[in-house]
Formats: sequence, structure tokens, C-alpha cells
Amino acid sequence: MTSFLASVGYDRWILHVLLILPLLGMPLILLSPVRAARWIALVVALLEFGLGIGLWWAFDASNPGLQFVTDLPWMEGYGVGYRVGIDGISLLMVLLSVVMMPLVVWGSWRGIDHKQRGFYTLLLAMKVGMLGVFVSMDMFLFYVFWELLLIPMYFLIGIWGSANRLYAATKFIIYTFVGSLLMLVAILWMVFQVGKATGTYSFAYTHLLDNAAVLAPWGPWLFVAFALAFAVKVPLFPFHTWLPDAHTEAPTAGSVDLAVILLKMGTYGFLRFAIPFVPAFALSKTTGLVMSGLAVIGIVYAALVAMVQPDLKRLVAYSSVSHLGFVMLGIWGSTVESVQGAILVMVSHGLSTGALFFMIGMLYERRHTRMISDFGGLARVAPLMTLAFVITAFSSIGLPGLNGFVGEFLVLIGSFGRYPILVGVATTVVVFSAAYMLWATQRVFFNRFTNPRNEGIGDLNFREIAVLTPLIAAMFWIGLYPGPLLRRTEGAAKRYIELISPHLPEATLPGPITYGAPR
Amino acid sequence: MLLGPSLALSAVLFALGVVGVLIRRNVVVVFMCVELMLNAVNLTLVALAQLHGTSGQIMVFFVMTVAAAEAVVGLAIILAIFRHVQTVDLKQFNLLKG
Amino acid sequence: MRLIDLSTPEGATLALLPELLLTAWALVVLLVIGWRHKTASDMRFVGVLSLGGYVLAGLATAWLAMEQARPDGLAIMVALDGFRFASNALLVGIGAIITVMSLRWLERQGILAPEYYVLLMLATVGMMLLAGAADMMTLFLGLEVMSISVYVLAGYDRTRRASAEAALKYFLIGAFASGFLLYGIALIYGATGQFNFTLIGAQLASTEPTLMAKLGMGLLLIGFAFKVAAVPFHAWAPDVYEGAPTPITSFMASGVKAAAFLALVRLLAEVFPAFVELWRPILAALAIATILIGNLVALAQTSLKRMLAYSAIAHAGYLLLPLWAHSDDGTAAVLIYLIGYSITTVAAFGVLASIERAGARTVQLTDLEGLYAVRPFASIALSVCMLSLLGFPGTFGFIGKWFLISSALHQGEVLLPIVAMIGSGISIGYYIPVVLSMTLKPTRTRSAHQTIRFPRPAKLAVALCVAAIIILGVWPKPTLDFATQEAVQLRRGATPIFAR
Amino acid sequence: MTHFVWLAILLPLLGAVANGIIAVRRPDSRRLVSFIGVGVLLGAFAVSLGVLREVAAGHGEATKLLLWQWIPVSDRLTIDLALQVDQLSAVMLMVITGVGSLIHLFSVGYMQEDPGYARYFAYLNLFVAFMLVLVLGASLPVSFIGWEGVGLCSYLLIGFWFEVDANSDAGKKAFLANRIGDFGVLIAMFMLWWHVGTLDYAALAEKAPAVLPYGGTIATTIALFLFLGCTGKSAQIPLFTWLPDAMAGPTPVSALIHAATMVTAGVFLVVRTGVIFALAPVAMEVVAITGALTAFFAATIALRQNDIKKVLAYSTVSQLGYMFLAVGTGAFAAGIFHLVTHAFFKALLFLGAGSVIHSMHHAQHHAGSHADPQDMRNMGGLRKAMPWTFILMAIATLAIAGLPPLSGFFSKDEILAAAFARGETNGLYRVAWGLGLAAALMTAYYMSRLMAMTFLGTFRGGSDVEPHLHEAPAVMTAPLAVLGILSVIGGALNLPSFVGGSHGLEHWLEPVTEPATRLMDALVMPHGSVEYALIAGAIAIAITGLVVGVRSTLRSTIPTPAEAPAETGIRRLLYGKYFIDELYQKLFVGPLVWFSRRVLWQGFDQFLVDRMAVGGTARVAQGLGWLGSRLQNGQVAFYVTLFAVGVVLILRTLVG
Amino acid sequence: MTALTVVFGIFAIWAVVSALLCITRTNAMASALWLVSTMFALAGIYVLLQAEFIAAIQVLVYAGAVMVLFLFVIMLLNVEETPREWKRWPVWLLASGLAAVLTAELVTLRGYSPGRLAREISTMPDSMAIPAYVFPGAMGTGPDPRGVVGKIAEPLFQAYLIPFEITSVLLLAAVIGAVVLAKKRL
Repeated sequence: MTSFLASVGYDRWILHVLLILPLLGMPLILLSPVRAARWIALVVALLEFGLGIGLWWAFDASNPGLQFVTDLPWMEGYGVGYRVGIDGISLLMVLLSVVMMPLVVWGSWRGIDHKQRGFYTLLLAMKVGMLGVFVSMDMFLFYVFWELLLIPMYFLIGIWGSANRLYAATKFIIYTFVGSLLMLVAILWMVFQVGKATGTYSFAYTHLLDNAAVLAPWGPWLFVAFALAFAVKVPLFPFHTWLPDAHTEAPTAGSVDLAVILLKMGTYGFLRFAIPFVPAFALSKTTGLVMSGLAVIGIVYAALVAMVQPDLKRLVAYSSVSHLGFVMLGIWGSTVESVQGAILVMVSHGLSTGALFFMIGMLYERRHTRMISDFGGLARVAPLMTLAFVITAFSSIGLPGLNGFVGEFLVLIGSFGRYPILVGVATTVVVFSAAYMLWATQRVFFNRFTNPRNEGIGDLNFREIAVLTPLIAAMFWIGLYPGPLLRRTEGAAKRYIELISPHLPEATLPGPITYGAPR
Repeated sequence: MLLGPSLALSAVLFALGVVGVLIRRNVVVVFMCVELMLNAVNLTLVALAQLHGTSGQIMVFFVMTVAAAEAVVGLAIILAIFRHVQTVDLKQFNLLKG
Repeated sequence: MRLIDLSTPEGATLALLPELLLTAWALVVLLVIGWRHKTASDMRFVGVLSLGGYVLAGLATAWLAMEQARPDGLAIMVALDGFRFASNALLVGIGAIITVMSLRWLERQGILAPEYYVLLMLATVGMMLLAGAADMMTLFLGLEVMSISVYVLAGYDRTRRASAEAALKYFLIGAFASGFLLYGIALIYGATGQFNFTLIGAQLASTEPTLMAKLGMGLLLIGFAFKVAAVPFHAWAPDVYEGAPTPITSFMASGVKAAAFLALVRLLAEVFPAFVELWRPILAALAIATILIGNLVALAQTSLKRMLAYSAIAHAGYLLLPLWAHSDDGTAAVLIYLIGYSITTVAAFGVLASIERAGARTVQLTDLEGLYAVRPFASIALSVCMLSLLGFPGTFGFIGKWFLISSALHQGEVLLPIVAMIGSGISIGYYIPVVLSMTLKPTRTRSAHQTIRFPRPAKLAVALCVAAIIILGVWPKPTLDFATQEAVQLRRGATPIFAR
Repeated sequence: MTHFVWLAILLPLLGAVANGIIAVRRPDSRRLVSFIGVGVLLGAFAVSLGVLREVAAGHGEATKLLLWQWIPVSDRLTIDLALQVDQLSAVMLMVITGVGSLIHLFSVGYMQEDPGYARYFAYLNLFVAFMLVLVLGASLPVSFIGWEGVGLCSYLLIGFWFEVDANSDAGKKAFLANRIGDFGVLIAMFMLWWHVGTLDYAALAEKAPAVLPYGGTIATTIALFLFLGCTGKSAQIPLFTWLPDAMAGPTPVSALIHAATMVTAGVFLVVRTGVIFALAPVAMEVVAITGALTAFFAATIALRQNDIKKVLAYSTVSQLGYMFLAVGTGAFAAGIFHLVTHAFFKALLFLGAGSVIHSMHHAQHHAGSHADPQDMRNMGGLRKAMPWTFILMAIATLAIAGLPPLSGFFSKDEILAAAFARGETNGLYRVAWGLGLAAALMTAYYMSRLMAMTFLGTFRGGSDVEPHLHEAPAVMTAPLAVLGILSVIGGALNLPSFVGGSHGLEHWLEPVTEPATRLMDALVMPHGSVEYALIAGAIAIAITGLVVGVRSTLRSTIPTPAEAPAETGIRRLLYGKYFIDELYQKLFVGPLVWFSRRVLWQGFDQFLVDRMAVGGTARVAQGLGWLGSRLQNGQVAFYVTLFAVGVVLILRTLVG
Repeated sequence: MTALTVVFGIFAIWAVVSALLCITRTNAMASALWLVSTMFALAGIYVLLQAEFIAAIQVLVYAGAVMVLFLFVIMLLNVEETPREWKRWPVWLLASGLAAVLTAELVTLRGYSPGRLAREISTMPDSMAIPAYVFPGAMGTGPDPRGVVGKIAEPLFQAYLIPFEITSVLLLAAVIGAVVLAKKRL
């Protein structure tokens, strides 16, 4: 596979093709008849998937640096270029995006019955933004994609959302836009300072990173500016209140994309930008304590709040906050294990929460309600969906053998040395997550069949099975054999740790005693 | 040389013009106060032209032209609005606000 | 490179060719008006005819730019550098677009006086003189030509009391402000004995700041602060913007503001570079007050036009940042931002003008609800404009924002950019509701929407503007190169002759 | 065969998948389901036998079997999906697949008419697979897969009849209680990795003594966290409340999961990580005393229960307490010994109870009665209808009461002797021993009460029901018989020396327990007269309990549930299970839900962040904007004044 | 105190008093006339400042033509006296306060003498920076050989030709504007 890909010059064109294909699809959808819209979107998505999946093999796991790098002129003389590339971290995010693409399109097949052209156009637009964020190796390009993404999401929520969609859309865009305002200032300031020190004014990520030392005096400010943008996106407690509304009101595709990709942009941002640029401040004892403290508060807090949600989607939204807290904790755990765990949580949260949203969407399509109290005993009429939901729920609460566990375990064990108490507190969430997930599962799928209107709900149909199967398969795969994934991120994680290790304060625990583990 | 006193007189007249604009309600009078301000500036220019040469006086000449043009247009505008509200009371011109 | 001796009549004629051509064309048009001024088609004919003037002026400007006309010696009365040509191009372009936007609008509003186009041309001449002035006299007279024309244009819709009131307010406060400006000119003259920018700059650079010079500079700044509607000299703007005929509001918000800013850039670069420490705090204070107040009060508006007026005020605040920066990239930023801002404003008001109906009250935010379903073009265009004004990536507004924030940051200033971003954050609170109202809210007044007729020329112009916003937002390099290149020329010409 | 031990896991797993598919596609193919469900278990049992033989033939060395690298995250943390076959896992393998096969077989009869037949077998097979992973895992994380997996299956099986809300509740409760324990296991794993650097059992046994100081805080903390996990899984104080509720599941499930296998996983874990416990004497004390207390308290509750399965459930909790008492004294082998015998007789008891319930249910169904088929107050005199069941259950009762020479006698005696012996040096163990003894008395009492209420006397369930009572089919009684035999002879596994035995199981397990026991003070078992005195006492207690139980039950008139008066005083306390559930509900669950809803969600999220912080900012901005627009009053004079103020201020900065 | 100063003083007082009356008379007509009076006083001062031509136009154009236009409009509008021509006293007080501060700021200019200005402008050492050197041709010379008008006219039509031409555009705009606005019917 690898040699075949090399022979077609895969590494030279793949990232561009991934970015351009949806762009080509957009006008095509707008110009063709309504009925063709979803087909075109599906074809584009499948093409993206088919082409993008090759990255898995083409990616060189032994190379910890950036791969598939391209640097084309865009605004020469102003330091801005079309610079793209991926490393292990972005690889997984890109793959997650392309894998979810056909599923999202297919998952919306029936749910979207009006303004289809607009819907699928925006869906593709969002894909461009998502992929763009993860492949940008130019701060300007990154910022453009980062912000650009808000627009399609805004309309997806605002037009195809449910009852309270306007409020949610407005809240979403205001939160995220305001959050990232200062990031622009920080980026420009960084470019300026690095430019002053080196004589090269460039937005290139590598250039800025290589000279990040000169940024140290402004560490606090730069970090705060970046952190605000990313923390809102993550969302880190207490910046999370937009998420339940956005998740809840968005159409299924929006919720899925939001959960699977958008939220990851925040944690990705921390890992890629906020910390590496100003590691000394970002990883200082106080900052570390604040950030990981907020992460842990978010983990437990969101789990508790999820427990009492009457609305299924809102519950899952809060569970997202909780899961993303793990990612944050892992990032600040600052060990190879915790960082790898964080990346894995990013992936597995995408899979399980994505699947949950799909299923809630399927329920919603059938019953036009998301209220837990409207259901009950569905296992009798929809055993397959129950099976899928239970598997996903357990994946979400971290049952070993399924995907959720591996990441969370790595995050916790990796961060334990630095924050034993916080990790201890975070670990309590194994109880709370089970509490909210099982309680919800029980009230929806088990218990007495009370509501006769659920009688005709019907089980999963072929399309729905086809959407869920890959996700569930991936859950098992990552849960049981995450090795190939971890090997691809190991290089990047190690490099990241090497990069920041000079700035790490001493850990609370001296570190695991290395023993020659037979491999 | 009357430079200092002229500048001071000019300042006083200018300030008086400003006061007039601030406190009067009759549009025409307010406009006249603006003219007073222009006159005060002219005095400054003339006083300075005594030292710097005639360019200052030429400026005064232009200012007078501008004042005349402004007067024409201004008074036409006052006439135009008078047709709507039948008053010259500035306080009544508050359709646009907020 | 063509060296032009500005002290000779021939040289002056060459140097002022764009302005002269436009004026001459205005006279031609005036003659035509004497012959045809009765019907709507006369009106349209005159409008189309007047476009010729802008074309001529634009060609002349292009010729001068291509010839790389430079003053042989001192720039007397009028500047002769890339920055002026760039300014001219921008201002002529604005004038032409406003003409196109007005073409059918005037008839629809029942304003059948073709002198409108002549005044528009004369105002453009004034703006060009103001922006291209190299002498206090030209500056003052250019300003007055522009102002007087715009006073009249603001009150052009005489049948509406609001229009007359707008004209009166603009006129009164404008005349008041020009008193201050003039006082400033007088004191600068007193402190240096000169009217010429270069000579004043050299003189001011050679001595310590004197009382008279400082006062003069302060009063001059006040005069300009009024023109650009900086807080606290802004109070006229919302009322006037609301009352004036919409194309003229558009003209004021784009052209007049642009001309004032371009002149101010030149003034600060050529006349007061030595006083940078004195005027920077003033500009900073003005910028902060303008950004915050402009954005905050815009939040409270329900009328679209008035909201755009406050937004225009806020944008003046942003534009003060690159002025504050006082650098090459600052100057470039002013140009870039003005280009983006002008295009956007013109397009936004163009859409607004098409939505208005004759004699109706101003367009309220609620009037837009569900517009997308009925008039998708108008609502998409307006949405793009809103996003560009918001500074959203992918639009030219973002490129402008990037440049102006960079320019301040490059001077080591962080507070102003942060204030600008805070303002930007507030502004989402009133830009997004427009988009929301048009695209997401259900239609309540479908029939009202259906009566909206987008005049074809205006539609074309808006479409061009919107395309420009997006294309320049994605591929801004040529514009950036152009602006940077011209901006550098301004600074080079402004280098003081005598070092202190 | 050792190298194919994974087959033992794979077979049930495949069975689960196959049955799962059948459950979805063709839920009525009962024959196929039975064939697969029982077949895979028998297959696994066969594999287990092979493994046992090989281990027996081996030299005490553990065999580690690497299946694949599970989590190869870095140089210092690579978790292999590896299995470890040694004496301990071989024993567990036998118990699980052996007892498991019998219970599967029993289920064929018991669940025959249930519409969820295939689903049931899928779950049950899955459970066996996970249980085997638990005991075969070579490292804590791998065991943890099984550890949580069995929790999952327990959850699914307790809530098997999900349409009754209480069943679903019970399943959830079981999983949550287990999860509280899992929290402990996780923390213990984190600490082990950071302090010892490995999570492999073998490496732990080797390195921990070298790294962790004996009796140090770290070892104690780790051990206590591990034990927290055990209390969750094995239903010890304070997390025992879920097990009685877990009886909501089908009775074979109670037998397999909540008596024989899963709940004993805690004991298994303590033995597996015995080194850590051995390094933490304080933790050992905690384990022992918790076990003893649990044994005692659960027994007291069992005294007054009327639900046949509830009695057995509390009995299980109590017996698990014994096991923990054993491992807490360092008598690991005794703990495992009791685990095995308990698996036999408790499975037998449950299955017996199952056939009783089965019979009751059918009879009531025929008679159209809606009485509770599990309430012993509705039974009585079943001996006549169900002789085989009666005999087999009586054997089990005697075994659990500790009557020689039945299996329970030996295993329980071993534990009490060990506790007594530890008591020589540590008074705490003497207390534990005392509690154990008291529990033994109560065990005999409540078991005989159960037997008397169920099988003796006259039938109280109504004359219309009685004729329909019948003995269970052979597919159900056959497993009972096998278990009955095992309950009788189970003691032979570890016959003590005073009956000429050689402590076979103890020696068998020595390679596993040795690293731990080496670290502790040697356990000097009582000898000679003391030993005989203890044995005599134990027998006396058992007989007393049995006799009192039967006689007092037969003498008193037992009211039917409907006409039963409300219990008062201490009886009420016992009947109400000390109201621990209510206490937990009031103390933890209720406040937590209230806190989450009112304070966190509505208070913080909705009010503080959304309304006050975000909305407040927006309102302040709006308000400022409104104020600004009020100032824009349309008056030129005001505008000019504003202008003048600006002028004055600017000139001030220049002149000043 | 020279005679020049005395005469200047008289004109100055005249101008200030007239200006004060101009802004305080409730009758618009009176205000206008007092403004004319101020302009005359200023014309007098212009003469003292050797700007005879300006003084002449001041009287002819400003006081004569422009102010007549004002009077004309005042009479044309012929409005009733507004009941309260002045704004309420707080406004008045605020305005006066502002004006006082403004005056204080601007009147600092009174300290300027030719000598001071010369020192400030010149780059030469203070002792050498005397007005006679710094402002050649401005100090103590006789009447201009070109005459009062020629002194202005020559630069106006040569050096300042461009601004002069701009004024024509200005006036054109004003005329068109006035016509458009004042026409009875469009």
C-alpha cells in the first residue's frame, strides 16, 4: 500500500485534494437539482474518505516531524503562505474528519427535508474548515480556517436546528468569535516579535516554533490570548455553557461534526500552539494547576450536570465537556503517556459521541422529541438500536475493551505523577459517567414501555446500521488494538514532550521506574 | 507690533463665537456666531501675516470666499428646513436622534 | 519617472489633470442639464453621462501613476506621489459606484434634479483635492468644496424633513468644525510662516515644539476628528447618516471619511512627524473612545441605517490605529482598510437603498426578517458585507483588520489592538443579528419583501463589490502590494529636509 | 493446552456473538442457542481441564501468554494483552467453567420459556468470557477488562427483564457500586505504575518488595485502593447493598455471577496482588476486619429476610466476608478454598432456589395467582413436590452451616483457625474471629430457617397452587446433583492434617502465594488441643444454629405476606437491612442529584454563567449602548457642547 | 503705550463688546447688526495690522454682502421671537465654563511677540534670532511698491493660482447647491 501510494505521488497532492474537493463540490451542489444534492455530497464525502484514508499508510510513523509538507506562496512579502502539513496528531484528526464525512452525509439522509442544497453545501464548507484547521502550518491560514468554520456551523444550527435554534446559533457564534478575538492579536504579536528577533516576518508555524524562545517575556499574555480561544472551543469549564445549547439545537450532522471535530480543534490548539509557543508559562506550576484544575472540575462537574439533564442531547453534550476535560488533563499531564492518551481520547470521544448523536438523531427523526421522559422500554421495539446504544454508552463511559477506556486510562495514569490528587478526583468520574449514561439508557431503552406513541418507532434500518457499524467497529478496534494508532502518534507525542520538557516543573512524583519491558 | 494683543483678541472673539453657538437657539444666529469664529481666525491670520508676509492675507481672502459660499449654502439649507417646520428654533430640529 | 515643475501653470495643469477633467466634465454635465432636466430618463441620462467624468479622472490618475509623475523640487499646493494616485483612484471609484447606486434610486424616491450628479462630481473633486493636498490652502479649500457639496447632497431629498434636518445639522456643526480647523491652520502658519506641508514639516522638525505649533496641531486634529466622526466629535454622524438620502449616506461613510483619513495620514506623515509623541496620546484616546462608544451604541439601534452609522463611527476608531502607528505599514493599512471598508460600506448601503421604499420610515432590523427566502441575492450580499465589517476571515475586511492591528503591534502597542478586538467582539452583537434576521428568521412580511426591486445597475455594483470583498479576502496580494508600495512613497516624500 | 488457553476465552466469546446474532435475527431458535450456549462452555471446560493437567504436570512456573500488544504507548508503558496461567488461574478456570457449565445447563431448563432466551445465553456466555479474562489476565489492566466486563454482564443480566423498572434499577445500582470499586482499582494501578513501574502481576510480585517499604504509606494506600475495588465487586461493607438487589436477575445468573464467580473476583484480586497486601499490614487488618464485619452484619440481615433469594444473597455477602477474613489474615489459600467450596454449595443453593421459584412460578401461573413466587412465606412443605431439590439443598445447607465432613466445614474452619492464630499476636484478629464465629452460628440458623420455611411444614401458598407444584426437569436437577456431590466432597481439595489430609490446595497454590506469605509473619496454625477445641466449637455452633433454626421456624406460625404485621424494633431493623439503602439514598444519592441539578446546573451554569456572566455582560453592553443612544438626543446644542468638551480636553493635553 | 496700541485697544474693546452683544441680543436682527459692528471693528484692526486690502474686503464683502444676505434671510423668515431665545441657565453656565477654559487655553497665545516668534522659529542661537533677520521684509518697511492691491494680487494669481482656481469650483458648488435647495419646486 505504502509503495503504491508513493508511486502515485500521494504525499504531494493528498492534502490539497482533500481541501479542494469539497470546495469543488459546493458549487456543484448549488447548481444541480435539489434531489441530487445529497448524492453529490455523498460522492464527495466518499471520495474524500477513499483518498484520505490512504494517509494511514502513507504516513511515516517513524518520522516524528511534519509530513506531507507544502509551502506555496499566498501573500509573499507578508509572511503568509499556504503552508500545510501533518504530524501524528493532526493525522488522526484528519482521518477522523474524512471518516466521519460520509457518515455525516448519510446520517442526514432523511433528517434533512428542506433546503437540502444549502445544507449539504454548508456541510462541505465545514469540512474544508475542519481539515484546514488541522493541516494548516501557517498561523494566518490556521486563523482563517478557524474562524471560517463558524459560519457554516452557525447556519447549520440556525436553519436546520430545532426549536430554540436561533438562541443556540447566536450563542455559539458569539462565544466562539469573542473567544478567538485575542488570538489574532497574539498571533500578530508573535509574528512581530519573532520577526524582530530573526529578521523574518513569517506566519510559518515552524519558523515561529523554532524561535519561540523570544516570546518568553510575553508568555502570560500570549498564553491567555490563545487559551481563551481554545478554552472556549474545547470547551473548558467554565467556558462551556454554549456547548449544551449548540449541541442540543443543532441538526444531527451539526451535532456530530461539532462533537467529533470542532471540539477537538480547541485541544488541538493547546497541543499545537498555545503550549509549544510559550511552554515556560503554559507549563509553569501555577498555570498547570489552574488549567488541569479547570479540566478536572469540568470532568466531574459536567458529569454531575449531565446526570440531571432531561434532554438526551444535552446530556451527551455535557458528557462531551467531561470527556474533553480528560484531554485537557492529559495535555497538562505532560508525559508521553498522558499526551498520547489525550490524543486517543480525542479520537474515541469523536467515535462514541458521534455515534450517540447519530442515534439520538435517529430517535428524533422518529419521534420528534429528545426528552428522556418521552421514551422508555424501547429495547422491546428497537433491540438493535438498544444494542448499539448500550455499546456506545459503555464506550463513552470507558469500559475497558472499548475505545473510551484506553485514552482515559492513559491520560489518568500519565498525569498521575504530576497531579496525583487531581487525577484522583478526575477518576471519580468513572462512577458519575456510569451514573448518567446508564440512568439515561435505562430511562430510554429499558424500564416499562409507558408511552404508546413509541410503539411504531421501529428498529434501525439498513442505512442507519451502515452509519453506525463503522463507528462501533472502530470502538472495538481502538479498544482492543490501539497499537497502530498509538504508534502513529507516538512520534509526535515524544517530540512534543522533548520540546516542552526543559520547561516542565518538577513533578510531584519522581516518575515511573523504567523497567525493561519485553516488547 | 500688535502680535500678542491681536492673537489674544482673536482668541477671545473665537471663544465668544463658540459660546454663541452653544447657547443660542436661533439657527441664523448660531450660524452668525460661526461667522464670528471665522472672523476671529482671520484676525489671527492677518496678525501673523504682518510677520510672515502676504500669504496669510491671501489665506484670509480664501477664507472670506469660503465664508461667503458657506453662507449661501447654509442660508439655503435654513430656508429648506424652514419650509418643513416653520421655525428657526434649533431645539425643534430633533427628528433625528437616538 | 516624469518630473513635473509644479510652479508653472503647465505643470500644475498636468498635476491636477484628474481633478481638472472631472471639474470640466461636471461643467459639461451642467450644460447638458440646462438642456435636459425634466424627466426621469433625463435624470438617468445625466447620471450615466457623469460616469464619463469619473472614467476620465480615473484614466488621468492612471496615466499620472504610470508616468510616475513626481514633483520637480517641492510639491507645491498638490502632492504628486503614489499615495495621491492611490487616494484618487479610491475616491474616484467611490464616486463612480455611488453614481451607479443612485441611478434609479433617485427616480424611485421622486428626486428629479440631475444637479445631484454634478454635486457628486464636485464633491469628488473636493475629496481628491483634500486627500492630495500638499498645502494648507488646498487642503482647506478642498475640504470646503467637498463639504459644501455634501451639505447640499445631504439635504437633497428636500421633501423629507429628515433630509433637511440632516443637512442643517451637518452644515452647522461642519461650519463650526471648520472654524477650528482654520484656526489650526492659522496657528501652524504662525508657528512656521508656511502653508506648504513639506516646508512646515521641515520647520517643525527643526525646532522644539512651540506653544503655537502645538495648539495649531491640536485644532487641526479636532477639525479632522470631526470629519472622520471620532468620539466626541461624532455626535452629528448618526443623525446625518440617518437623515441623508441613502446613497449620500453611503458616500459620506465611505468617500468623505476616506478622504479625511487620507488627508490626515498625509498631514501626520508630512507635517507633524516631529510631533509624534504629542499627537499619539490624543489619537489613542480618540481611538479608544470611538471604538467603544461606536460599537456600544450601535448595539442599541433598531434602524439598520443608524446602526450602520454607528458602525461607521466604530470603524473610524479602528482606522485611527494605523494612524497612531505612524509607519509605512500603518499607511498601507489605512489604504487597505479604507479600500475594504469603502467597498463594503458602499455595498451594504446599496442593498439598504434597494430595500427602502419611497417615503417610508427607515428600514428596521425587523423589516429584514426572512428576507433570504424572498430576495436571496440582497440578503447574501448584505450578509457578506456584515461579515466583512465584522472582520471575518475570507473577507477583505479581515485583511484590513489584520493590517491595522499589525501596524499598531509593530510599534509595540498592545492596548489599542486589544481595544479594537474588544470592539470587534461587541460588534458581533449587532452585525450577526442582521444576518440572523435575514436568513434564519421566518418571513413575516412576505408581500413587503416581494415589492423590493433591486435596480439593475445597483445590483451589478453590489455584486461587483461583494465579489471584490470575497476575492480580495482570499487573494489580497496584489492589493496589498499596491498599497504597501504607494504607502512607502508617502513616507519617502515626507522625510524632513532638515534634521533637527 | 496451556498455549491454547485463549480458546477458553474465545469459545464463550464466540458463543456470545453467535447467540447475540441469533437473538437479533431469529430469537426463537432455542435449540441452536442451547447447543451453542452450553457447548462453548463445555468446550471451555475441556480446555480448562487440559490446562489444569498441564499446570499440575509443570514445575510451578507460571506461563505467560502474549496475545498481542494492547496499549504500546511508550518505552516505559506497554500493556500487553497477555494471559497468565498458573495454579491460581487454573483453579479459577475450573470453578468458572465447571460451575459455569452446570449453570448453563440448568438455564436451558430454567429459561426455556423466556422470550429473551437467546439474549440470555449471549449475556451468559459473554460473562464467562470476561470472567476468564479476569482470572487469566497477566497484568492488572488486562484483568481490569474482565473486571469491568463482568460488571457489564452483571448489569445486563440483572436488568435482563428490563421492563420492570426495579430490575433496571438494580442493574444500574450494581454497576455503579462496582464502579466505585473500579475507581479504587484504577487509582491503585496509577500508583503502582508510578511507584513500582509495572502493572504485570509477575513483575509486581518481584519488584514491589524491593521498591515499596514494608508497612509504608504507599503500599498501604495502594492496597487499600485495591481493596476498595474488591469491596465493590465482592459486595463488602460499605458497598454491599447492590448484591441483594442483584437478585432481580434470573436465578441462574444469581448462582453464577452473584454467588459463584464474579463476586469472588475481589478475593481473587487480593490473592493475585497478595504481595502488595503483604507489604501493608494495616491494609491486611482492614481487609480482615471488613470481611469479618461483613460476614457478621450480612448474616444478621439474612436472619429476617423472607425472600428466598434475598436470604441467599445476604448469605453470599456473609460468606464473601469470610473469604476476605481469610485473605486478610494472610491465609490466601484458605480464602481460595472457601471460594471454591462456596461456589459449589452456594451455586447449588441458588439453583435449588431457582427450581423452587421455577416450580412456584409455574404453579402460580397455572392457578392464576399473582403472589410473589420468591417469598418463603408463600411456600412450605415443598419437600413433597420437589424431593430431589429438597435433598440437594439440604446438603448444601449443611455444607454452608459447616457440618463435617461437608466441604463448607473444612473451608470455614480453616479460615476461623487462621483468624484465631493471627489473634495470638494481634487482638484485632481475635475480634474478627469472634465475629466470624457469631456469623457461623447465624448462618446455620438462617439457612435452616430457609429450609424449614420452604420445604417443611405445610404449603401456605394457597390450595389452588399446590397441585401444580412439581419437580424440575432433569436438565435442571442434573446440574444440581453434580453440585451436590461437589458440595459434599469439595473439602477433599484441601483436607487438613487432622483428618489425614495434606492441605492439597494450599500446597498447590504455594507458587502463587509464596511471594506474599514470605513477606508476612508466618501463620502458626493452632495445633493439638486448641485445634480440636476449635473444631468442636465450630461443629457445636453449626448444630445449635441448625436445630434452633428448624425448630423455631416450625413452631411459629408464619403469616402470609399479605397479612404479615409490620415488624418492630430490632426485627424491623434487620428486616429493613439496617436501612443502609435508604441511608445511602438520603446521604449521597439524593443530595448529589439535588446539588447537581439545583446548584451546578441551574445555579452555576444557567444562572451564574449564562444569565449573570454572559447575559450580564451582554446586558451591560446593551445598557451602555442604550445610554449612549439616549445621549444622542438630536439637539445640535448638545452635540456642539460635546464637541467643545473634546476641544477643551485635547487642547488641555497640548497646553498643559 | 503708543498711539497704535491705544487705537488698537479701542477697536478691540469695540469688537469684543459688539461680539458680546451679538451673541446675547434676543433679536436676531440686532445680533446681525452687532456682528456687522464687530466686523467693522475688525476691519479697523486690519488697517492697523497693515492689511488694508483685507480691511477693504472685510467691509465690502463680509459686512456688506454676506451680512446683508443674513439680514435678508432673517427678514425673509420673519419668525416670531422665540419665547426663550436663550437656553436654560445650566446650559448657559456649562457653555460659559467651556468657553472660559477654551479662552484660557487659547489666550496663552497673547504672550507672543515678534521676538518670541522669531526665537521659536529660527534655528539660530537665541541672541541672533531677532525678528529683523527671521522675518525679512516684514519689519518696518514702507508701503509696498506694488500698492495695497498688488501686494495681494500678484501672489494670488501666480503662486496661489491653484487655490484660487479651487475657489471657483467652490463657488460653483455653492451656487448649484443654493439653487437646488432654494428652488421652490424641484
